[in-house]
Amino acid sequence: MSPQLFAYLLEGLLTTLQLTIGAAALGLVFSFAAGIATCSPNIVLRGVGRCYIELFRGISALVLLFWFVFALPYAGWQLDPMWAGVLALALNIGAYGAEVVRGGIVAVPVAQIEAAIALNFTRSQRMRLVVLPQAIARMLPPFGNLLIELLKGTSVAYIVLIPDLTFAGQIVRNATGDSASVFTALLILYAILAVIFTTIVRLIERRVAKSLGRAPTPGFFARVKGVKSA
Amino acid sequence: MSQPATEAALTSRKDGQFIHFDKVSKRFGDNVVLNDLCFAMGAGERVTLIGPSGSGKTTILRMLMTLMKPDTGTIRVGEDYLYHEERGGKLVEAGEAHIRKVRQRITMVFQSFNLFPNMRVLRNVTEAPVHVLGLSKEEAEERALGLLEMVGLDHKIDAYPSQLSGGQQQRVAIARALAMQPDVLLLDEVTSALDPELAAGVLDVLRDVAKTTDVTMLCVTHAMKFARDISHRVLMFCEGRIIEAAPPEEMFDSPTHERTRSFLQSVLDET
Amino acid sequence: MSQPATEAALTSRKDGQFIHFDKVSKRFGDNVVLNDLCFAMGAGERVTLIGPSGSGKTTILRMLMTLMKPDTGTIRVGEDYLYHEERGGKLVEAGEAHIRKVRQRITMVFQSFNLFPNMRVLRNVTEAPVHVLGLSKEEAEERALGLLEMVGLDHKIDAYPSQLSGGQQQRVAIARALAMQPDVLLLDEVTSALDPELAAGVLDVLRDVAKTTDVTMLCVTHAMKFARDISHRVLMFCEGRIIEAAPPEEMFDSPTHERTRSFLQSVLDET
Amino acid sequence: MTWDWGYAWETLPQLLDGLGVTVLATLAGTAIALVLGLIFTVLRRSPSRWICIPTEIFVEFIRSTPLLVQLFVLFFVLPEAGIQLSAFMTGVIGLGLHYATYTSEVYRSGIEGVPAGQWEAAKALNLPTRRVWTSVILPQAVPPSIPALGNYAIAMFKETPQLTVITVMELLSVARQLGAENYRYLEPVTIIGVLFLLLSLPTAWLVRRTERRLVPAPRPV
Amino acid sequence: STVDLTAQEAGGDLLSRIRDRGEVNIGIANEAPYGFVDRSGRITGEAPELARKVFQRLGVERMNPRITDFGSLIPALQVGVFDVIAAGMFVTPARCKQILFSDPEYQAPEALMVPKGNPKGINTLDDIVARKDIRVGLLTGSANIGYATDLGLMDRAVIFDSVFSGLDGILANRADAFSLTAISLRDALNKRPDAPLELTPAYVPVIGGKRKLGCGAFGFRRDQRTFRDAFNVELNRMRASGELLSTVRPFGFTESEMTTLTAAELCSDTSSSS
Ligand SMILES: Nc1ncnc2c1ncn2[C@@H]1O[C@H](COP(=O)(O)OP(=O)(O)OP(=O)(O)O)[C@@H](O)[C@H]1O
Ligand SMILES: Nc1ncnc2c1ncn2[C@@H]1O[C@H](COP(=O)(O)OP(=O)(O)OP(=O)(O)O)[C@@H](O)[C@H]1O
Ligand SMILES: [Mg+2]
Ligand SMILES: [Mg+2]
Repeated sequence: MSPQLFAYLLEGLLTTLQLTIGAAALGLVFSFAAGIATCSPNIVLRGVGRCYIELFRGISALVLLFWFVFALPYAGWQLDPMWAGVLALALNIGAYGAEVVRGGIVAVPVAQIEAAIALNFTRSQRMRLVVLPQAIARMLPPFGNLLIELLKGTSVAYIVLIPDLTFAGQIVRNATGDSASVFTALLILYAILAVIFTTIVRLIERRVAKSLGRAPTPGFFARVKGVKSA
Repeated sequence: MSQPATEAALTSRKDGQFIHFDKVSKRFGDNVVLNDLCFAMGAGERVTLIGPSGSGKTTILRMLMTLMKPDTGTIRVGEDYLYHEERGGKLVEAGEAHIRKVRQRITMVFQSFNLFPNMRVLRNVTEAPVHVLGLSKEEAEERALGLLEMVGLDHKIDAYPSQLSGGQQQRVAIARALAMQPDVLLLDEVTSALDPELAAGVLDVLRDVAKTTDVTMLCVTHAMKFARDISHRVLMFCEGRIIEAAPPEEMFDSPTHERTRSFLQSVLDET
Repeated sequence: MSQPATEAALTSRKDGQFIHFDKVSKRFGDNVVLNDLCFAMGAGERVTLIGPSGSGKTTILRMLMTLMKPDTGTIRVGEDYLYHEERGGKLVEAGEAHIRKVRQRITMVFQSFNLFPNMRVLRNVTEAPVHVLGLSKEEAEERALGLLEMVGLDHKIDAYPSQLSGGQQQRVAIARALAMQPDVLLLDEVTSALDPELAAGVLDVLRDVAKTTDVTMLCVTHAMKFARDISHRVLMFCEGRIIEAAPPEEMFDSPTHERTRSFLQSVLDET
Repeated sequence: MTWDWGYAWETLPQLLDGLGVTVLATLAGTAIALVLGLIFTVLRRSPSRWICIPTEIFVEFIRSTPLLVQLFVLFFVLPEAGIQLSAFMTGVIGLGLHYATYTSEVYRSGIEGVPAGQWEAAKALNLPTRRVWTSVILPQAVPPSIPALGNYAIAMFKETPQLTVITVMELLSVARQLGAENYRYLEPVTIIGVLFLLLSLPTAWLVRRTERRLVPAPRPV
Repeated sequence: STVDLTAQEAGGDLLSRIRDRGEVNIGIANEAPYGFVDRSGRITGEAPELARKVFQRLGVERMNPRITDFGSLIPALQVGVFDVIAAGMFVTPARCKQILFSDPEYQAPEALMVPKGNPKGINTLDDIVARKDIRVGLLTGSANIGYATDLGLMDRAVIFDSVFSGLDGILANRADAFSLTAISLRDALNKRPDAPLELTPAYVPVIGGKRKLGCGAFGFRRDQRTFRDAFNVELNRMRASGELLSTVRPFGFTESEMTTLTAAELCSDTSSSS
């Protein structure tokens, strides 16, 4: 493969990374905002949170992207395609993330909240100081899964002129006609990216587990090595 | 005989009425747990609730701690109603701010400790004083260290709760509650999750608290010797009503009520 | 004095050695829980283990139940080693099939009952007899009904565990264990999750079992009166060793060891 | 680009055809993912290294690589190995396999959520391994997993457009085909957005209802 | 990569602003040999190369190509992501309602790609109509889909998402023949010379009595008539001088692909295609 073709793949890889990281960061904000809103006693906040979740889980990122880039300009809104890509992916993954946040919050034992009430914390202090720090430990593994899904989901961005890794792969495939090698390379590249992301999430999991004074759950290698006998 | 205990015994024998339950009722579905309950405690009084399982002891403590609302009736703490505000001479339901203000005088220690697992011991004790009482970090830590020393855990300030035994956790929980300098301390079977030797340590700490402070204590316990040592008054509950109320010596040595006798029998028997 | 109890007292006073621990050691990381433990029980003997928290009582029961493997040493039940097989005159590690066979003679009742929440009471009791002993459904149900009647719960056969009180759940758990007609019944603080009145009911059931069957019983309990009523022998544990062993009257009325005295004191004190 | 009702109306029947394919693929894929995921989970807990390590690696690999590429391999490479499945079957199997790696995680956490005491009680009764799984562990582990499983069904529903690379004309490929012919994308893409919503909303509602039934009482926060 | 909406609002003024900028944005669809990335990684193809020359004549030196999905070309042009579509896009009446076309740069007869030796002996779409057991491969978005619809072939059609998927599909026996323009097929086969496949001779399909001949052209926004007309002038000069053919010849185009049809004729659907 020529250096230029390789450069396409590399650029696609970077674009995919940019999209994934950008959408993950923004999606995290949406997740927490909507997830916490759905646990609020305020019916309006709850409603807004629920609507966001249901709407954006239901509409696929691809349709959102199309609207953002090809329909919004008619309403006088200019979105840079990259920014549109990040926003659409973030809105979509954020809706899934919000369910994770809600699940994490609900899983914190009621007893912890009661203890916080007994110490007269305000509602927001309860959330900030007691519930969230414990809930985050539970949110991390599903967040890790979402991150991998996001990584793979970025490949829809090609329809709005964002040349991501999959699209770069298609370019190389068209240029060389060599489908098998291109798809093998894509498999390997995505797997490497996924392993990197998973490792980072696992490291964070360990830190959080330590900050709760728990033994961290064994990682993949530990699980493979130390097969427990019943 | 199954008449309620006499009015006199139901009311505080110390100075006035600091906590006052007036016709408090609570039901869960069809299950009427408390029915028009009235009772009062004086400031600094220490009262023990005893009674069979499901008689509503925990419910009373949880209502005082505002973890659970009564269906009807009022609860007064000091001059304020806990769930009501007086507005234009009428009692109306209180807002969050009012409840928080009244609740500040009360705190509770739970059967299962409920320490915050995400904070080390010291922060468990300082967190509320800093964020609720507005103490500086230094003041709060000084106060916490004093209390942790009192409960014999000043060497564990950097441990996480999961690294402590149950008895140690419960002692931290007591220190955490005391750090709020509450007027009222609620204790719900604080030793029943512990084995006897560890329980002994916790009960010793609470004896100290009773002796050295004048905090108002309302506790549910099956540790009869402890109840005898620290309480001014023991209330026997049965089916959501107080069927007997007396100082501990009277209650344990010459219970008047048949149900009380059989209850005390079974508790004392099995050890 | 901190010498181990005498050989004689450590061994069964009934017919021969039915359960035999030989130099059993167990450690968790750096924490040596049991160190070269030896002790034996006769068939039909009822032994109570007492001792402070963390002394290794539960560990012994769990090893007998094969929930946890000893690091070194052997355990014999009847003629068979629990974790070893004799092959060609040599002791080798036993396979799953052998362990299952020996384990069949033993069963355990847990502190937290561990009923199967997805099965009704009757099926909780019949499941193992049908699938392990190979009884027909009718035989198993007949047996279960007899046992549930004995524990006073024949009217609850269609309830789910979550619909029962703790005391009722524990009684079902006892019936479930007895339905396997085990030779050995292990009981680990079976009443300490219950409040005193409910505990009383469970202990009464166990007294009945002790009186009417000749099952070998090994129990850990803090209910001293119960221990006195049913045990042939009481073993006092401390730091993974048996420091005193005697019949209950001797042990409770005139303990020879200082540590035993202080332990019994604290247990009896706090009620 | 302005909205053209006539065109929208004209494309609807074809889009509904595509919707049928999408729904069918999702249902069949879900069925496969549910069963296969459970099998993966049990294999991953096997005491034998020779079973659990390869399963673990296989699951991790499938989970970390894009469905698109997997579909491609299944569609173009399997026939060379002499296995000729229809495009639709290939798609369903690809979807099912891919999502089985997710459902396997869900089952795993469900199983880990069964208290250790249940395993111990089963052992104390000497129940045989198969029986422990079928009558004690799985009945307790599966119901709490249902909400999460439902979410994956919804997610799978939105992944079906990827089947287009293996010539399955599902909803989105129909829309894109219509768009390419007439060069109007706004209407078909918007219609499928609405169709997706119409399908995913009731599914999500159903999932939440199940969750509410399974998770006890509301709580203060 | 911001979207230039003002370009759209400013009507016929676009060409002069492109001249000021000295740079034109063109959209290509990554389809060989019309517009694609070659083995060395360079963006090339008959349309971009032709566009380069035309724009040089118009005084625009630099060209900024943007590769995108074929389906996104028109929407992206309409919102101003680029100024011209240079993808050899077929002129069809439906597309003419959306955008303006230049006069076509080529015409494209059809062919079929079949396994080597053509075991089923098929040469045109009409053969496939006659043989009910043949599965025909089509490229998504191509004019062929319209032909197949008219011929009632859709229930035996296998729709591929790219030319190479079609090629791989024939190899994997997913379809018996792959119908597309001879140019595209020839190009794909050149890149996979070892594949056991061959092409049938090129032909012009006749459907409902009409010759269907696809013609590729450049696309402009509907309000850019001045721009389009200026482009047409230079393009037709190159056609007349033979420079057009010499520019596209390296991409496999021959005299038989040269055409004198105009956009106006094609848009009114007198001579060709769906
Ligand atoms: N959240 C609840 N929902 C429904 N019923 C409840 C709830 N909390 C308590 N109850 C019921 O109220 C009754 C009184 O409960 P409570 O916990 O006050 O008893 P208790 O005296 O503390 O008993 P114990 O000694 O077992 O702790 C019981 O019958 C119990 O089942
Ligand atoms: N799974 C384990 N991992 C690590 N340490 C353990 C484990 N199980 C038990 N231990 C340790 O082994 C020691 C003995 O525990 P064991 O449960 O046998 O004590 P016990 O006598 O039953 O105490 P208690 O009266 O509190 O139940 C304790 O120090 C305990 O911390
Ligand atoms: Mg209670
Ligand atoms: Mg124990």
